[in-house]
Amino acid sequence: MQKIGVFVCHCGTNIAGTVDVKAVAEALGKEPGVVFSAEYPYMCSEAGQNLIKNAIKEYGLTGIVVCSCSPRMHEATFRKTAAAAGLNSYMVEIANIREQCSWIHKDIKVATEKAIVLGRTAIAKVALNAPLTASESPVVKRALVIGGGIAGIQTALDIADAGYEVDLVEKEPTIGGKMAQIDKTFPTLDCAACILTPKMVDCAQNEKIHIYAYSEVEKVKGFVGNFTVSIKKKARFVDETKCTGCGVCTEKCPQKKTPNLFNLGLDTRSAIYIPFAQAIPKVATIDADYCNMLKNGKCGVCSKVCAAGAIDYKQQDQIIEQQYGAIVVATGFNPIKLDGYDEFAYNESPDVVTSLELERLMNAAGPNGGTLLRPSDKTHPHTIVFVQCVGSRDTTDCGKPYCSKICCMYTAKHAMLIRDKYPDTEVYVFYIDVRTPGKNFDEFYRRAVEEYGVHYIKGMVGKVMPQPDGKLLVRGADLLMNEQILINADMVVLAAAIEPDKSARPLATMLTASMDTNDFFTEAHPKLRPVESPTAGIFLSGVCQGPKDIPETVAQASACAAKVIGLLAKDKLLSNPCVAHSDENLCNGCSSCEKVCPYGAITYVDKEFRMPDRTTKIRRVASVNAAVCQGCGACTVACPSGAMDLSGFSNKQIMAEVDAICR
Amino acid sequence: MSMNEFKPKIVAFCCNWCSYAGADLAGTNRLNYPADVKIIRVPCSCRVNPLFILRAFQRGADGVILCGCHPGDCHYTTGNYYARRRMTLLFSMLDYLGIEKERTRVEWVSAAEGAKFATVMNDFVKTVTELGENKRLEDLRCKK
Amino acid sequence: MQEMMKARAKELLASGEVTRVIGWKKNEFDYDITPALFESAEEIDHDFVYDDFCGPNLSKFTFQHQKNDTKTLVFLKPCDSYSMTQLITEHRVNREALYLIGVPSYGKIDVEKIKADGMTGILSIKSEDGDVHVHTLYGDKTYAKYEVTSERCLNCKSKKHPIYDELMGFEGEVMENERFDEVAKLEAMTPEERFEFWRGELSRCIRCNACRNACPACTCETCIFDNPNSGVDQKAAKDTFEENMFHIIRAFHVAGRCTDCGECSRVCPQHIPLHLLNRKFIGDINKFYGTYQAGEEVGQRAPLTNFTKEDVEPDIVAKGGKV
Amino acid sequence: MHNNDKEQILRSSGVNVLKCMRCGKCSGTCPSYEEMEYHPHQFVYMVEKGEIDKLINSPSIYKCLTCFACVERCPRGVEPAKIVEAVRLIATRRQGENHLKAEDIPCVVEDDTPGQLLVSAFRKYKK
Repeated sequence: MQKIGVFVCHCGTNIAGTVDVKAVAEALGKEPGVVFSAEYPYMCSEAGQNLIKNAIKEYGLTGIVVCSCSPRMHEATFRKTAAAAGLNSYMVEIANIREQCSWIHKDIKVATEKAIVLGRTAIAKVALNAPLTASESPVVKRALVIGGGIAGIQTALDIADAGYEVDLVEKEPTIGGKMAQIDKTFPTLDCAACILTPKMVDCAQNEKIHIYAYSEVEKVKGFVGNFTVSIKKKARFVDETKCTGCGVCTEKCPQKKTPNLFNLGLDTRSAIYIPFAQAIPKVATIDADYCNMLKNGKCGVCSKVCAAGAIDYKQQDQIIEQQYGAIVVATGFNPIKLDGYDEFAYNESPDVVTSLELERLMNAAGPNGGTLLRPSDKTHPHTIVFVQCVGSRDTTDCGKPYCSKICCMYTAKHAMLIRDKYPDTEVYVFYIDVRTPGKNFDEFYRRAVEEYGVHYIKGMVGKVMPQPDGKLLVRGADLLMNEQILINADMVVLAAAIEPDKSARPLATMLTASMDTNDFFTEAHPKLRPVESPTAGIFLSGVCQGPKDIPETVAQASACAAKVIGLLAKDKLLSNPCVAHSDENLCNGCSSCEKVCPYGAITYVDKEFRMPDRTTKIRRVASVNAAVCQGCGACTVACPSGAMDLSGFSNKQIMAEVDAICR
Repeated sequence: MSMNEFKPKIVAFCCNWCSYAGADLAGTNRLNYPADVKIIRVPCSCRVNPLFILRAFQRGADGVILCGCHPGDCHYTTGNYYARRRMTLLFSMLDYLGIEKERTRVEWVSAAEGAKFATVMNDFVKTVTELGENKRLEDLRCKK
Repeated sequence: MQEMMKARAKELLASGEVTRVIGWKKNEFDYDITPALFESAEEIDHDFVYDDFCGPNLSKFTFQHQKNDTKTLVFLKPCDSYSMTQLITEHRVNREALYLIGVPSYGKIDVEKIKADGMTGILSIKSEDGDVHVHTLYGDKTYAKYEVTSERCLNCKSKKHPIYDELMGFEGEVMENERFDEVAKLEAMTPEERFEFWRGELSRCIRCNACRNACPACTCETCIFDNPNSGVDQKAAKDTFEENMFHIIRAFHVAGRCTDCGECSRVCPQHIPLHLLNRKFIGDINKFYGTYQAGEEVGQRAPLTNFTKEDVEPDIVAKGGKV
Repeated sequence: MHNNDKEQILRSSGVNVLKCMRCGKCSGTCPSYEEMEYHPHQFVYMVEKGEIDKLINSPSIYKCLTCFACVERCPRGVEPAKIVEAVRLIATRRQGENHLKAEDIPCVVEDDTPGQLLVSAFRKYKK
C-alpha cells in the first residue's frame, strides 16, 4: 500500500506568485496513494525540511513528491531530508513547478493547472520507485592537468601542495603558455616572465608534479575517481633525459629559416630549438617540418655537436597510459584569425600587428631585443593607432559575439608603455567602450589618458589604407566630435578577440564535457559551481571556461585545485545507483545492449535455467557491472525483449509519467 | 480567448544534462512558452523508447518532442547518436503510415540554450495546434 | 533434389553425425507444408518433402527445436540461411550443434494466389516444368508458374547461402530486384492516401500473432506484448490503438535485424502486407546509413546498434526523406 | 505620423536598429562622410529616436553612394545603408506619386540598357 506525501513549496513568491499553491496541494492530496499534502513558503529551509521529516515519520510515508524548483537545484537536498527521516532517498521525486511552470507562465489559472499535472506526474512516478542504494567506488589519488599555461601551472602547484600526484600535459615543447609571451602585466606593470618563470621552476622541481611537455591527450575512458587516460608524447627527436639544454645544437643548426612560433613568426630560429631561455623542460626539440636530416637525411649537425648524445632522429611518438581521479582542463586561448577583416589590412601590411605580436615586438627576448621597431623597415614608429574590439562583440561570421574582456586593459598598458619609453610617439586608441571593472583597473586607464597623454577616441576604425610611402592611412569615426578623422600612422595594433584553443573541442568530446556555442567549456552552475564541468570529475581552469585576465585566471586555477583536492581527499565515491539491470528470465543474450554501451559495462554469462517442463537449459544472458554503468539507458532501448531496464527511470515509471501527463 | 480553443497535449522528453538544464534556463530567464508542454526528465535521449512515444499518442498526446544534447556533446558520449538513428527511423515509419510528420520532432538543445528551448517549444506547440487533435493513430485501425 | 536431400539426410543419420533432421513435411494437402523434425530414416521416407510449396523458413523452427547436446541437420533455402546467419550473430542458436545444408530455391508457389483466382475445392496442385496444374472438385486449371509464384520469390533478393556446411545443387547469386518498388509507390502517395491504405490493411488485423510467431527475428524469450510486467502487455485489444502499436513496435524491434524473408506476410491469415513495414525500415536504413543486408555474414553490427557522427538528422523525415 | 514613418522604414529596410552598439564603424568607413549632414551612425540612431523628418529634409540622404561599405563592415549586422535607402523611399512617397509609371518605362529605356540593371532597379524600388 502506497503512502505518498506531497509537499508544495511557495519559494517565497517565485512559485506562489503565479501558482495557487493551496489549490495544487489540495488537488494533489486527492490523487490515489497520497495520504498527506501540504504547502510551505520555503520547503528547502530547515523548517520546511522538518515538515517533510515529521510527515514521513508520522504518516509512515513510502514516497514523497516535492513540488518546488528544478531537481537540479534541490533534489539532493530533499533526498538527504528523506534519508534523515528513515525513508530511502530514492523514494523522492521532484515536480519542477518553478523553472518549468511558475517562471514561464503569467496566468495563475494556467500555471496552477500545469503545476497540478506536473505534481501528479511525479506522484505516478514515485508510486513505482524502488529503494536504491548507492554503491562505492575507489578514488585514484592522482590528478591530470591538461594545459601548461598559468592556469594549469597554478592548479598543478596547488594540488601538489596538498600532497597529491599531478601530471601536467602541455602540447608545446615548454610550459608557460600565453603568459610567457607577454611582456608586462596590467595594472602593476610587473614583468610577466619575472613572476611566471619562478612558478614554472616550482613545477619542474616539485616531486609531486610530472610534466609531459610536447604531449597531447589521446583517449579518455572511465569516470570520476577512476579515469584512464592515454597521453601521446610526441617525438622531439631529442632524448629528454640526456639533453642538458646547453643550446649548442640550436647555434650550430644550419637551418635558420624556420619561423619562430614563440615570437609568432615575427622572426626566425633554427630547426632544432628551445622556445625561450627559461623554457621548462629546458630541452631542445627538432621541428620535423624544417629539419634537413628528418626531411631528406642530409645534415646531422646537431647530433655531431651534442656532447650529451641526446639527439635521436629515430624517436617515435610514445603512448603513456595512466589512471587519474580527477581531470583539470586548462587549455587556454588564442587570438582569432583576422582573415575576415580586410579593412584593417592585417594580411597586407606587416606594420599592422595584433596586440600579442606587439607584446613580442616590445619584449627584450623578442625579435628586436625590446626596441619597438616597425616590422617592415625596422624604423621607429612615431604614430601608432590602436583598434579595440577587433572581432569581439561582433555578431558576423568572422567575429565573436562576446567581449574578450582583457583587451581594454592591455591596450591601455601598451599605450602607456609606448608613451613612457618613446615620448615622441603619438598614440591613438579607438574604442567603443572602455571596460575597466577590476581592482585598480580604471585608475590605470585614467593614468594612460591623464599622465601619459594617450589619445582615446570614441569610435571605430573603418579602414586602414597602406600608402606607397609605407605609412598607414587610418580612417575612423570620432563619434563625440561627430567627425570622420584620418590619421597617418606608422603602425596599427589590433586588439584581436580571443577564442578557446582549437584543441578544446575534441578534448571536450573525449571528456564528454559540454561546451557552449563559442567552444568555451560549460560550468556545472554559472554562479555556484564555476570551476566544475557538469561531467563529474572534470574541472575547469582559466580561459577555457570564458575570457579572463591573469589575476582572475590564477584565482580560478586555485579554486579549481581546491575542488580537485576535495575530490582526491575522499577514499571512496558513492556511485549513482540509477543504473541498468537485466532481467535474466527475459534476456535473449542477443548482444544488442552490449554494442550500444559506451562504458563496456555489459558482459555475458552462460546461466542454467529451469524450464517449465522440469528440464534445465543453459542460456547466454547479459550482466551489468553497476560500478561501470553510468545510467544512460541506451541499452534499454536496444533491448527488444524489455529485459534491460534502468533503475530510477524504468520503463514503467516513464510510461506512468506519460500516462499522467496525457490523462 | 474562446473556451473551445484547442489546447494540444505535448509531451517533451528532455535529457537530464543538456535539454532539461536548457529548459531550466528558459525558466530562469523567464522565457515564456505554452503550458501545454509537459517535460519528462530522462537521463539521456537514448533512454527514450519508441514505445514511450507511441504510448503518449495512445493516451491522447497530440505531439511528442525529444530534446537531447547536440550530437558530439552527449554526456554519455554516444547516446544521442543512437537516439538520432532510432528516431529518424521511427518518424519515417509514422510518416509512412500517414501520421502527420509534424507531430514528432527531435531537437538538440544544450544547457546554455534556454532561448532556443523556448523558441523550439513555441514553434512546436504552434505547429501541433494548427494540426489539431491527433486522431490518425487511433483511427488507423478502424476503417470507417 | 528432394530425393538427394532424403538420401543425404539418411546417410548423416546413419553415420551418427547428426541425430535429428529439420526439414519440410507434407500434410493433408500437397500444398500444405509445415516444418518438421525427423529423427529416423523411416520418418524421412514417409513424410520428408522438398518442392515448390516448401515456403516456411526453417530457421525459426530450428530455433524453437534446438538441442545443445546433439547435432541437428537443417536444410536451408537461401532465405532461411540469411535468417539463420542473423540468429547465429545474435547468439540465438548454437552453431556447434547444427549441420547446415544449403539447398536451392527456384521460387515458391503462393496458394493464396490460386485461391484468389477463384479456385475452390482444391484437391491437389502439381508443379512441373514451369506449369502448375490445379486439380479441383469442379475441374482443372493450369497456370504458368510465374503467375502463381509468391511475391517475395518474384522479388527474390538473393539465391546465395551466406552460411552452410554443405551445399546441394548450384550456388546462386545476390539478385537484382524490385522489392522496394511497392514501398516507393506508397511513399509517393499523399499522407492521406497512405493513411487510407494502412487503415484499410491494419483494420483487418485480428491479433492472432501469427506474424510474430513465424518471424525468425522475433525470438524473444518473452515478447513484451505477452509480458504482464512490461507495462504494455496486450492480451486482447483494449483500444483501437493497440494493434498499431504492436505492428509498429514489432517492425521497430526487428529493424536492422529483419532479413526480409517475408514470413510475416506469408502466414498472415488476413493477408496484411506486413513485409511492407519491414521493407520500409530496410529501405530507410539503406538510404540513410548505407546498404545493409541483415544476415549477410555472422557478426555484423546491426544499423540500430551503430552510428556515424555524420548521420542524417531526424528532421530529414519532415524534409521529405531525401538524403 | 512619425511613428508610422519609423515603422515603415524598419519594415521596408528589414533593419533592427536596436542591434547597434554605437561603435561608429559605419561612419568610420563611409566615403561620403564629409558630404553628409547626418552620418551613417546618426541615421541609425535618429531612426531609433523617430526623428525621421530631419533626415528626410536633409540632403544627406542623396549623398549616400549606396556603396554598402557600412553594411559590409558593421560588426553587429545592422546595415545602415538599407536605412538610408528606406528613408529615401519615404521621401519619394511624400512627394505624392511615383517618379515613373510602369507604362512610361519602355520610352525611357535605351536599347543598350542592360537587362540586369532593370531587374535590380525593380528590386530596389518595389518596396
